[in-house]
Amino acid sequence: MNGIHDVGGMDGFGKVVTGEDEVLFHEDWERRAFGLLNGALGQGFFNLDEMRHGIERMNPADYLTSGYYGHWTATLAKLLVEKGMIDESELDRRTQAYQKESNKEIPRRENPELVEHMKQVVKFGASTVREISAQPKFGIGSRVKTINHNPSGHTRLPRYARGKYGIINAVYDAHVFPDAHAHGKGESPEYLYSVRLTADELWGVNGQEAVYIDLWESYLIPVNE
Amino acid sequence: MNGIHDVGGMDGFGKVVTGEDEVLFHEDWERRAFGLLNGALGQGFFNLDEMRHGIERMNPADYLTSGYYGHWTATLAKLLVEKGMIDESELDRRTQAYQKESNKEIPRRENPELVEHMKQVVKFGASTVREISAQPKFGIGSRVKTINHNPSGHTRLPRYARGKYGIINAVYDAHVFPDAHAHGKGESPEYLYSVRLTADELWGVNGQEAVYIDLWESYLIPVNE
Amino acid sequence: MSENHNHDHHHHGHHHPSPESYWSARTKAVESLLIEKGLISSDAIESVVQFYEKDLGPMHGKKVVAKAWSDPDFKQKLLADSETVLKDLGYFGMQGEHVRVVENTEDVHNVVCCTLCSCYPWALLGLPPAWYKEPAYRSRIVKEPRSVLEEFGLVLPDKVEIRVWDSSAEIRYLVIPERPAGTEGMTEEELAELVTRDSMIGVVKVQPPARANV
Amino acid sequence: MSENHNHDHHHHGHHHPSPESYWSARTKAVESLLIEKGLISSDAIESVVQFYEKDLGPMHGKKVVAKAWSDPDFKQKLLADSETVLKDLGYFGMQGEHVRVVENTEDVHNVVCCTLCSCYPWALLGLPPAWYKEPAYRSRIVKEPRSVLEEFGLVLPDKVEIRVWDSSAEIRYLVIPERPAGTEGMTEEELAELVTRDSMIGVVKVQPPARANV
Repeated sequence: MNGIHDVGGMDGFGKVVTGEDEVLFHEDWERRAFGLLNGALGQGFFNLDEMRHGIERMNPADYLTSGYYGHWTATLAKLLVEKGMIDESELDRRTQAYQKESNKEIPRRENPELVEHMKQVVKFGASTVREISAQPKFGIGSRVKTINHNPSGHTRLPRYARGKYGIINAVYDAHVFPDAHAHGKGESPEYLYSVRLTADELWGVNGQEAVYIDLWESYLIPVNE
Repeated sequence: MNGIHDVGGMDGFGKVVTGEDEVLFHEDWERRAFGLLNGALGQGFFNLDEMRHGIERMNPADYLTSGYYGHWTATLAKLLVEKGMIDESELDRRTQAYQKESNKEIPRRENPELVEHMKQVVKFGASTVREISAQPKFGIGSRVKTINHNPSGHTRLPRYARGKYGIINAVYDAHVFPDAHAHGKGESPEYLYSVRLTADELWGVNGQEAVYIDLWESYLIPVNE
Repeated sequence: MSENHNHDHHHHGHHHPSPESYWSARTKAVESLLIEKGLISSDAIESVVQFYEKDLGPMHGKKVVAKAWSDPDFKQKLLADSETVLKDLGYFGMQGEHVRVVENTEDVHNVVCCTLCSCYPWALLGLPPAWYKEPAYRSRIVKEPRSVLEEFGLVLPDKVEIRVWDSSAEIRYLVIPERPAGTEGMTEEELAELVTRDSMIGVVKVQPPARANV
Repeated sequence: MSENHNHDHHHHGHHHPSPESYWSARTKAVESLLIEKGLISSDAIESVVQFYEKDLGPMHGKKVVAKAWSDPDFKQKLLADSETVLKDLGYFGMQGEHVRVVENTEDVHNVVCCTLCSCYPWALLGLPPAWYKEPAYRSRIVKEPRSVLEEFGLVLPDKVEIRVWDSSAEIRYLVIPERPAGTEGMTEEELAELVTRDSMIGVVKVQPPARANV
């Protein structure tokens, strides 16, 4: 979807602000949001592509004002409701209760097995590489054009990189295809490529700059020279 | 600029909500903002292109949360400060004072001559058509490609319509060129065209839909068939 | 970045700021400073507002549509040179300096928007409705016009071409909707009463008259 | 649309929500419900957090860079097949399953971003800094990388090609910065101390060692 998350090439967000305090979490709830989301992902309540798409579907004003971990809580809540794991009205009531009573305690529960499981998740991650029988359609140096698609669902082809001519920089393995995987349509693995798009092609400016972006095979059209 | 204002083709803003109360102004300050901005435009404190660019330069989160007349007040304040007509710190202090004391009175001043002037402004408007000696470069039916430019300043070529092939639907008069006029670079009038861009070209979908958009000559490149 | 202070934003479905919001206070602050500096007058502000709230009266657009429905010659001239014809009728003014009229038919449906801001033919239709100015309409109407029109209750056959007019310059667009069945013999005044604002933006059709006599 | 209630947004320069914000309460609400339903445990949440806050330790990326600077054979293998080489060293894990290493030279400068979200090589660099996740960096680095790098204090000659790696898939990128002058004869451990996180994202160069002996 052409959501607010797809900010590549936008103007108006001001200068990059650095030199702030570099703590990982500014508030304790951010710390909990980080742990919760990883716990949900690590137990397979939903996958990473669904998680990203949940963020993309936030109201744009909320997206811009809730901060990074606000996004995490938003998608976590949305997906748990959509999967039927928690009830939306119960969640809303509970949210209001915590807003009214900020010292209200969160119940505790221990589960050493889950701790162990999460340690493995963090240690080994989850590869998205899959073996497929097909051969890659493009080789290094191939000229390609990116498709101009505008799906209402999840995609990892950002708006700024659509309908552009580029060159294959690297042929990677076949990876799980997010456009399918975010929508319960299976993994549909496809070859992934690093594609070089010049600043001239992207922005109409001359300059010694290029973007290298990772694109799945079905985002690419062969170009006959 | 590729600002938050350039929403054409974005997803995520939800359904169009109609059937609300249809009053022109929901709050009295919106009424005042409307009168103030028109009074400033009508007296030539700044022009309409500067006004639009002032809105575009709002912080994106502010843009999405301040409402239509919030945009008007934002650009009015920004431009008056930039033109040196009011002092920013004085304005900030005054804003805080009205936030603290909502019943604080606004001073009154009458000026029947200005009332009369504004009546003329509203009645006759301000044409942007200018006579130029050049002939239009394109005729009805000409095939054109829109340029892919990404200026940091004001432009009326939205992102969704860049780098696209289209057909000239109508040749209008020469109009003041916003990309110059918003930046104190004079009126630089150019021929204006209605350009037909099909849904297939814009969004990669088949369908009996097309956008007709008004574009200045320098946004267009001739296409030899 | 002067707006970027710690002020509260209450955002609801429509982002109508609440009474003593930052933007209300900011507007008052600008007004008070301009008044003090002699750069604006209270009565000038009020007269502009009053014009659009009270004096503009019924939409001129309705009369234009009714006349076009009643008089084929007029319609032809109106479509060929909208601006001159409307000026001759006295229908012009701020945000109506340059107007193009387009006609809905069985085969072609026109709908008007402004994706970059909210340009609208004030001189013919008054100030725009809230939805016209919101991102939802502006973002979607150019990309998925058929779905948006369906949300307005207008389901068009697939073969009907939809033309979306994005008012990106100073031309303002007015749609002549299709004349509904059952209006034969009606006067221009009666016809004008049927024409709605939304039908002249192009998001709905004009409904046939209620058949009180049936 | 469940977030779209009347809650206050306080937005500051960096949109860090204030203590008892809607999002804080919402997070607590989710946690409490998941705990009650037995779907998560408090200690599991804490152990994940602790890993990134405390256990991950000094950045593995530094050691990789120092080794690449010290050992040309290693560097060659690392650039040719980053993933295998890093796995052999034990540097992998969540958000580090697939890694490609790219090298800065006199002629080519690499810089990493993720425009669509904030993908980042956690396993090599830990969690990303705040600026990496904010729209300002994500929006601008692909369009005006030279200006963005100048804001980080890095002014590159026009002839230097800038390559911006937009992490749009599950490959994570690590930059080997240029080895600074004056580091001849330093050990891998000493070199690793010079390497900064930002230099491995590619927004700055590694500075030469302070010349304490001069």
